[in-house]
Amino acid sequence: MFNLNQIRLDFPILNSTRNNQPLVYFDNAATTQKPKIVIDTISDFYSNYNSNIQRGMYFLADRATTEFEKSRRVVRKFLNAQLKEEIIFTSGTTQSINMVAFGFLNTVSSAGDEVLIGEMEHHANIVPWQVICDKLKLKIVTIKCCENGKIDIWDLKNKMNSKVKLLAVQQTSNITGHENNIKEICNLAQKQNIKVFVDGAQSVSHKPINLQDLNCDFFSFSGHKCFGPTGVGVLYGKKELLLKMEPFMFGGNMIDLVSFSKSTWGKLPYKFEAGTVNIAGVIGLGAALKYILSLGLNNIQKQEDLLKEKMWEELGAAKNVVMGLTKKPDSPIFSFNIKSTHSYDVGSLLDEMNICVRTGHLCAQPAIKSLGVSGFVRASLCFYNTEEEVSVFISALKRIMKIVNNGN
Amino acid sequence: MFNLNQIRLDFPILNSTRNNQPLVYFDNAATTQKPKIVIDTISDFYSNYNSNIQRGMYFLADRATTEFEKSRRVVRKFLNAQLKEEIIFTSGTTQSINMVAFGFLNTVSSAGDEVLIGEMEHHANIVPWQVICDKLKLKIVTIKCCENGKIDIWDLKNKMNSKVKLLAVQQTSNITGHENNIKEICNLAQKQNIKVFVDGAQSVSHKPINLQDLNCDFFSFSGHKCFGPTGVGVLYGKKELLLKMEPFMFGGNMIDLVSFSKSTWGKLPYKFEAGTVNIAGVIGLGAALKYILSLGLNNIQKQEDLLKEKMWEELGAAKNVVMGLTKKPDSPIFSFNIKSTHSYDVGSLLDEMNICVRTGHLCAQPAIKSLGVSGFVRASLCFYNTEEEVSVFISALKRIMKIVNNGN
Amino acid sequence: MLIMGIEKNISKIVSEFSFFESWEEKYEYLIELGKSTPPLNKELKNDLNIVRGCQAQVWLICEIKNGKLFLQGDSDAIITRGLVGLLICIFNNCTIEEVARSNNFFLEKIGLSKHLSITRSNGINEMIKKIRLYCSNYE
Amino acid sequence: MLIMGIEKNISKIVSEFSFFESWEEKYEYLIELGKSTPPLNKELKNDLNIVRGCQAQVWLICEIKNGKLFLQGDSDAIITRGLVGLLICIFNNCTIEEVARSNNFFLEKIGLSKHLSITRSNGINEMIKKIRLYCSNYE
Ligand SMILES: Cc1ncc(COP(=O)(O)O)c(C=O)c1O
Ligand SMILES: Cc1ncc(COP(=O)(O)O)c(C=O)c1O
Repeated sequence: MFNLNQIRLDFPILNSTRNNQPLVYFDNAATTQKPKIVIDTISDFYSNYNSNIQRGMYFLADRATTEFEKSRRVVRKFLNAQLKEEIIFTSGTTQSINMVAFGFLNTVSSAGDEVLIGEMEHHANIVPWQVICDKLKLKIVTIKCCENGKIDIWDLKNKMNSKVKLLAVQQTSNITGHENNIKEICNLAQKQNIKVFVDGAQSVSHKPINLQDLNCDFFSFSGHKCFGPTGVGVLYGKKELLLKMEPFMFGGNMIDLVSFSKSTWGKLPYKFEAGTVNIAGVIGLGAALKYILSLGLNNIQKQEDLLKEKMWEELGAAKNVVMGLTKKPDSPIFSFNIKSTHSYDVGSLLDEMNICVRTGHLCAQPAIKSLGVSGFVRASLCFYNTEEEVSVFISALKRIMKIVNNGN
Repeated sequence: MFNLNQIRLDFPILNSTRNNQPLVYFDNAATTQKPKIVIDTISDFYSNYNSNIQRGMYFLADRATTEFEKSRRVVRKFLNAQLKEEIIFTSGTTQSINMVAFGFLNTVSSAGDEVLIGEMEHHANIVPWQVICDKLKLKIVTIKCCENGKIDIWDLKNKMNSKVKLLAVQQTSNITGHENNIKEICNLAQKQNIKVFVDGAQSVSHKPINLQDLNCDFFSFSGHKCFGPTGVGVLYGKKELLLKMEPFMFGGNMIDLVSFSKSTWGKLPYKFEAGTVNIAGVIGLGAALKYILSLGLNNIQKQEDLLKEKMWEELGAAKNVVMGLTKKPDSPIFSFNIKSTHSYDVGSLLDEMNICVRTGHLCAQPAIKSLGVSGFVRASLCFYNTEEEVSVFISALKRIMKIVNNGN
Repeated sequence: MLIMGIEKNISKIVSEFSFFESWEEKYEYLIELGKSTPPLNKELKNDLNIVRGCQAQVWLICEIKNGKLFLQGDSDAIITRGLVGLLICIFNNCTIEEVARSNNFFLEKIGLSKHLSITRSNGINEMIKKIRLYCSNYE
Repeated sequence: MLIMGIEKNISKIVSEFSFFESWEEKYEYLIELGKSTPPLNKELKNDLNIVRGCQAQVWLICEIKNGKLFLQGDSDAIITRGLVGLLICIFNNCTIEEVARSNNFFLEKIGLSKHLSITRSNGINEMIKKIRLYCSNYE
């Protein structure tokens, strides 16, 4: 059973108020709040078994290493990846993408080749590819998105050819909440021997992921966007590709032998985990994913569907609200504007009512441009939000319209 | 006043026991333990003002951003750097070094040039330079260390010439605890227009750092080695060099404008902080440094000197102990072996007595080799260790010698 | 000590703000101020006049006449436009010395610092910095 | 069910360990075992026979004669050498089927798993893996 009131008690911050107004946190696409179990897991690590991992001979190091590697198993299970060593801990989605861009792309491409990128991607899934394509003299080709915000499969098919070596695409958009059909896309790409990198930053908190079913080549997400700590993320890659991929960082732990004449890299996944990684973060991420699994992603989806329906209906019915897209999103992420009002103004005034949303270009300037606006107000919900909060939010928007137009 | 008993209460883990034996934590060079204030600061962030930073318009984002940027000020002050924007948050020393190797070296060198590296460096301060030098066709020249474990200034002088563009050197050795005279080294290097990168991973927890006085070009350290969280570190660079340096990672936050035809980078320091960084880690690091400052680094040094003298004397007096170096270290780090006993055996048996040390190659294979052994037992102490623990440690070593030789 | 123009301007604004009992009233006043601030000509909304570090676009033009500052500005967000109007009320017609030596305390006094100091998203600090820098270059 | 050689060997070791009351005694026994294990010839201590993932160097040689496993091994650390000796006691002269189907429970039974399961530093898991892999390739 999904007891929302009970669940909200798991998140200390959700019960806070400011100026006697309860917090309405609708910025979950930027970062989610953390359940107590995650916070306590981190404190427990630092208080009871903090130590560096993998090289220590002593009890604390053994316990820390064991918990760290348990997290790897949890992530494998959470994503249904095939092998534990296909799970690499990174500092976040951004690092994961940079690792593939700078360590893998050159192993499958040569000057003149092409990389496909969706036109609605987050900056993190654009800029690294731009920089490396510039260096390797590859061409970036953008894939159009349909009016529902998803990759236009026809455009994708048209642009796939033997020069294309990689496609970088998000599973769920941080602007529109729409979900690409990754399985279909991978299927098409594989037929032409195109590798697919999937940016899962916005999907992991909303729906079950089954990598063996999706069959993508790379997948990444950030801990902080799925109820886990900041400074930790995951890169998944198919083993045979990770074996080819060059490390992104060099240093301790990732090496096998070091001498001034030559150094050799260690085994998977350690080859990609140079230096002391975010041990507390990794262990905390394990706790976060276990928490999600304990709630059940199906239950989460059910609750989010309720919120989504209500938001969609009431936002759509509100006068002067202009939605970013005219189709209902797959995940409860809503980008919109209030007519002739800057998103900055809306955000500032919502803040006065203790309502948190994101405003502006949402780290996706090309996407915003392609939608013909200069910015958005984005309300991104998740399972711990309530229908009552949606009502509060809609009333707040109406109040803002009054304030802004009062002087007219 | 430095009340050791009181201070030990600040560190929850120091009061733990296993099999009725108190914990003796002598692996501080690998990672230090955390005071309660650091653990609580992290919990407080997640429980009360967790949010993403720098782009949010709302109260929580403002508070998180403010605390995050306060940490930058604390770091600036802690290092006595000149400018706030010279302080870049990274995931740790390893990343900091990789950033300079891959983003800066190419701006001051061309094929045929040379990079100088001390022969006793940690892998993190060797391998990144190796990889980039290989790419840029630069030559790595190693600087000998004296029998006191420090850079041999004569050898350094001999090897400095107009082809040399950069010198990478540690302040304090993680093996011998010896400290290089960074000020003198920088002075020599600057005369020949050689940039100096200083690996401060082992020095920041032991002594005051004054970057404006040392006058090095780059400096880095890890949070987890100075009582702060894992997954966070610092890169300092002189502003004019950071302006030239290329970003290491690309994505959100670090950009100014993004379009598919061209993207431009943001201002310092944000240009080097791509994506969502370890917000909790940075705020926790601020708390750790403030804690150190509140104890006073001079007081810390005094207490560590006591421990150092006792260890040096008693280890030296113990039969069958072979020290890594014959000179007393600057910081309380001791690498040694027990005659005809493998470091692995010593570490295993110490663990049975709840004593934590590191054994093996200590992430510095070339250094170990240069000292003519295959590995070491390393006991690295810090201010919260006690003279009693030193006695316990020495007795434990004697017990081990008995166990190992009993069968003879 | 002489009461300078800038202090007079500030105390006038402070007293106006002191009448407001709710945040709505403050914002309504700011928005009013924004609406009554004369817009900039399109060609003046250029990269030279833009103030960086604001989520909304802000343009600000400083001029010195007879040792005194004259400000014009605009923004595409109405609250920011109100802030521009506020700065005009405070700084316009003040001597460059006064401006260069002014501080940001007035934001606190009118109870706006809390609402408006949002790091990096809101450009009011950047605007004031630009104004002060401009004046100190003339000092 | 037939009691197999491997189980007999394990219960013999388990009963020996059950006499020890302190960790010192266990280690003294292991060290004893290490010292009595015949050393490998220098030329056999090569990269082919090395077991990866141990902090101490470990070499292990598996041979099959008449469907039965024969083990030799060595290490530069005496405790690890004792572990090699232990594995020889347990696996030597056992059929490849037995070995391939064996598990690691015996470590727990002799109270060593706690002391010896240190991740990645200690190669006992790697050693057993190597032995089992070798045998299953022959099955
Ligand atoms: C779709 C998408 N990709 C990538 C990212 C970057 O994630 P991070 O900042 O955690 O590296 C984000 C988050 O902002 C995102 O929404
Ligand atoms: C001298 C020295 N440099 C660099 C490092 C690497 O630090 P980190 O693993 O935190 O990146 C260490 C720590 O092991 C060290 O001792």
